[in-house]
Amino acid sequence: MKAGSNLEKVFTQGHFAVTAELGPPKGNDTNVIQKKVDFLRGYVDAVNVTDNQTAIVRMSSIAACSFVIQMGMEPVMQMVCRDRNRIAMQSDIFGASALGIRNILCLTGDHHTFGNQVNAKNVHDLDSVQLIDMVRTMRDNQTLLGGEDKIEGEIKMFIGAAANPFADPFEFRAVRTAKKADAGVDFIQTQCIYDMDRFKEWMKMIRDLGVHEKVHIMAGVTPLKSAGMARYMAKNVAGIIIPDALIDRMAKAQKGADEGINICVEQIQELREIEGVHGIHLMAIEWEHMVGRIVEAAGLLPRPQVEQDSGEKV
Amino acid sequence: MQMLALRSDQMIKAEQKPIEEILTYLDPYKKILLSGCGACVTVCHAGGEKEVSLLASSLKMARNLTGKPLEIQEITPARQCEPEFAEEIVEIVEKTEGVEAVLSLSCGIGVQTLARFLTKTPVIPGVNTVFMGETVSHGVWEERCQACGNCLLERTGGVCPIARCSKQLLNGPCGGSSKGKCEIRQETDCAWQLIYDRLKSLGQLDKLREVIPAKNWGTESRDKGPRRIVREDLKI
Amino acid sequence: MLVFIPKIVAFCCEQSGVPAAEMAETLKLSVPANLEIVPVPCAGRTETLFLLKALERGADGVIVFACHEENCQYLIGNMRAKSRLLYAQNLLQKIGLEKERLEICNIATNSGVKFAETLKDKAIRLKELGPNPLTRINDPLAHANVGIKE
Amino acid sequence: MPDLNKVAQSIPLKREVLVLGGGVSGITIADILARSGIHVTLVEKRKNLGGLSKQFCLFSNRPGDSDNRISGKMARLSESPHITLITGAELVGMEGHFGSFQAKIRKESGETILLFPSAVVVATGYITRRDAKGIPDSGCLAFLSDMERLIAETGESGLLWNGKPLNTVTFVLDQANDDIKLDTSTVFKQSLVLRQKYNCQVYVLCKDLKVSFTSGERLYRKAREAGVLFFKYEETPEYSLVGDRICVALPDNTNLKKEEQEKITLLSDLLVLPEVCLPDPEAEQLCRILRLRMGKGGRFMDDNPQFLRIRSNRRGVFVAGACRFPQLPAETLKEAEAAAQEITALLAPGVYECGPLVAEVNADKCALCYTCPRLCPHSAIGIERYAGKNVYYVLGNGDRWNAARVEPAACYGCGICVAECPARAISLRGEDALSLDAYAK
Repeated sequence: MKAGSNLEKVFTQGHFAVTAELGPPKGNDTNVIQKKVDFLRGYVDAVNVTDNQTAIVRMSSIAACSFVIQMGMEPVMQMVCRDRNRIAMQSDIFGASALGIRNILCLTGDHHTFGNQVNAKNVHDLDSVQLIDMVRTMRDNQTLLGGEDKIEGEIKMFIGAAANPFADPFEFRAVRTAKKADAGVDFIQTQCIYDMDRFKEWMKMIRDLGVHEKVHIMAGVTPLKSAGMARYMAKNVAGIIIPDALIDRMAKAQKGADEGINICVEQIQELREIEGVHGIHLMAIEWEHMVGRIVEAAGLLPRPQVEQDSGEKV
Repeated sequence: MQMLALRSDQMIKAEQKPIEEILTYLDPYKKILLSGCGACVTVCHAGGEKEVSLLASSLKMARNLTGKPLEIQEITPARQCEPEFAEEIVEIVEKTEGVEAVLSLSCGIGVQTLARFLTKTPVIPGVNTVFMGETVSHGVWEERCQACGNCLLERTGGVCPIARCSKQLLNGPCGGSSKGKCEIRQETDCAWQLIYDRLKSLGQLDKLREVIPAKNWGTESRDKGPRRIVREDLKI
Repeated sequence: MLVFIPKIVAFCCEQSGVPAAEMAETLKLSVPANLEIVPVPCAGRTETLFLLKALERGADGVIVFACHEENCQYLIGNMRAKSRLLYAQNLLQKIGLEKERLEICNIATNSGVKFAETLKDKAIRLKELGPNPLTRINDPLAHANVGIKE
Repeated sequence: MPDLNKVAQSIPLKREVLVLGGGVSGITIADILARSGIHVTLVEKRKNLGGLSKQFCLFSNRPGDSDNRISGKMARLSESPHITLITGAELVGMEGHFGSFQAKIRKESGETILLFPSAVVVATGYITRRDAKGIPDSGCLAFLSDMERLIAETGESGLLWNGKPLNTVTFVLDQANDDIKLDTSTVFKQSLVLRQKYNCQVYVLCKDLKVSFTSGERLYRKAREAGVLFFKYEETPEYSLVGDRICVALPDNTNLKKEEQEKITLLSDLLVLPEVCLPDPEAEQLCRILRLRMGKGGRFMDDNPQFLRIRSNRRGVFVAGACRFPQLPAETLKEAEAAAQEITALLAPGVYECGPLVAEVNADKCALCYTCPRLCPHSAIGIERYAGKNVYYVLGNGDRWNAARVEPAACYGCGICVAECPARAISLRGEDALSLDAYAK
């Protein structure tokens, strides 16, 4: 065991993992976290807590993760390179580890101009690959980045990162994931998948590089709420491809939301069959209450109960 | 091959400050010297003789409209950022009666060189020094180098991700690279797409497989104050 | 009665503006009284500075007579003149002068009538706009144009 | 006022001209120039002269028509002492200006030849492509050049296509090209011969027939009188095969009520289409070498026909014939004559007196910003080395430095560079400085 988290155990015991996303409140209202945790409890193996996603200021990921633990679920702490330099990041990882956080997702971070602090200075002292390398060094060598400085205590983190098979240049996408594997990543979650052919092509490249044997790949899915949302995402969100056939299907449906969930369930079933896919990551944006329904319909319940380490509360 | 540019200092790109801002700075003065610069800022049409004359005319009109006329002496030395040129300007300031301030259309470097020699006269910047870059097409300039002090271009096929990637990523494009463009703006090329294409055509794609470790930004940040280059053999 | 007769400086392209002016003269068309015609080999010769200096030196309005678009003898002269004029208009607004004082007019060699009409029209609009504030402020009495009896 | 005579410069002119392209246009120009004693080097990319006239001018309804004259000219070319013919060669570089060009020609063998012409004519023509999209694959399709050859080679006997007698022919206009004057004139010429000499049934399909060319109206009437049938169509006709013949179907447009229109079907032995006319793909490269402005759609100088028929944006470089846009042979001939006359007149005095207005760079002030060479519409400005004192005394670059330089022979004196120079390093020599001084200082 590298970190002993629930998610790591689900993977190592050969189960098909399920995680979902949780956006912290745009303030200090912990009820928001409570509500979302209640929706997700029992349906997922860990909750992915975002770090100021789309550069909108929210409660810090580390604090929100701590509340998630208090509320009885396991968090995956997202950490982006946009807002902190390596000093702040390492110090936050110390704190997170002390608070019992065992999973970290290392991300570059959305560009700050998309958010509500457009005049900020973006940091990007490290990029996501370098962040992975840093966390691995802290965990495996028990030293700080590039230094001999020994860490007091023990950092246990199950390290994740993202991959986007739908961005360009496509030929480089699997290689970039391989670089993350080289840097020491344990699991990868992908951008939401709608273009199944392209995803399968990417997975083939991943297998050719042997990456699927080193890391657990979680396929990202987002249920579509309406044809309008599908069209908007296809047109305006860089790095997301939604085939026209899917948009047509949404447009023709009586109830768009139900059709979106049906599509999502079908996608999960198709993704499970792909060699190397070890789990799914559900990004139900402000639709957390649908996660249970989707997971159930996809036949992913009940979630496996893995053995807990003695003396360690997760 | 003919060597084309013997005058080398032309990479700095600047743009004139809003005239309202310049007027605020000039408010206390009745007579100024307006100094352009014949090098970089001439090339990027921000502070050459043409811009000096245009700004002088505009400033005079603006001040006349407020009933507080401004006298302006115009000058455009070949450069402002070498001590010898600055000394010449100092001489002119001292010889010309009543010059209370110098408005400089040179880059931030020229302003400081002048300020070093003009101990008693304020030097006011008239341009914003924006970046070091190249001409994309006539009238369009784009940043190319951030002077990080630790050039990576050999590994990235001659395209700098520090100057040209919106997130300064060193290990490949983020998820926002789509059809060769950066997600932040449709007209911005994804630097990593450019790097990928170039290394591909050079047959050097294997360079992208290597993880570039965390960069030593010490060459760029103020770890020892302003950066300094010393060539002992050249010192006089 | 004291009447304001605007001073107009017209930069005339020798390929179009100048012949049009000559045509207007041949046809004995009346043009505004206080007009200065400055011939330039091509509208593209008109520097941005010319436009500003004309105003700085007391003109109430400036007009550039250029060839019709896509019809410049020198291919791009009229378009360059146009973009410089737009740039100068922008400058004027920032320093508190009306951008309407600057204008470009595309004209053909034989358009004597259009030449005269455009100038007359410009004079009327300048009258509405009033004298160049620079002359008014500096030395109201020295403004040669105010005080001519009509 | 400065003394205009004093500042004017004379450029000596050699009676040497380089003509690029050995089609109708190039041949005609070379022929006229040579006859007035100007030495011409004619460079043709292909092995043989004649260009597209070998496809489209094979026969004529009128004796002594253009094609005959072309062959006459071609014969004269090889005999003329004033003409050097270089085939299988192309222009790969050109320096210099009007009066003193240095052109580099490369032969297929790799050998390069350096020429020093006073003027250059571009007459590189256009290319054609056979586009049979949407037509069923069979032996029933031909293009205008095929028909031209067939008629020229047949003589008095009956017309045969693929060994079978040709009785019915359908021409379809308006599909291949936007400008159909050339196609229309060829179709008129061919259909008249088909009808009158070989008694074929001829159908011509068109959208809007354009007859605005020399004899266009007359030929149309003649064709109608001879029994050629014209059909107007709007949407692309339907093509199908019926046995070994081709069927073209279109709605009957004579009935104005669309819903009541019946379908007309025309059965014929052969469908004849015009070739698609395209700009030479090498035109762009040639424009770069010659520093000419590229017209829209990849053609030479077709954007300002009022001023620049024959002339280009550069003094001493002329553009003639179909490389500007597809044109009728008659138009090409007229244009070629005009170009030749203009060149003859230009070179006749032996010197070129520069215009009264010439831009001049103060090399001391030039910042090498490249504004003027980029902007000069006449490609009259380049960056060159000056010998003399270096303004940058601290740099110690010896006695040479670079600055922009205006070639007086190429300058038209428009003053665009003067107005744009950010260093105000350029002035117009010969300009009445006094009238502008009030606004320039």
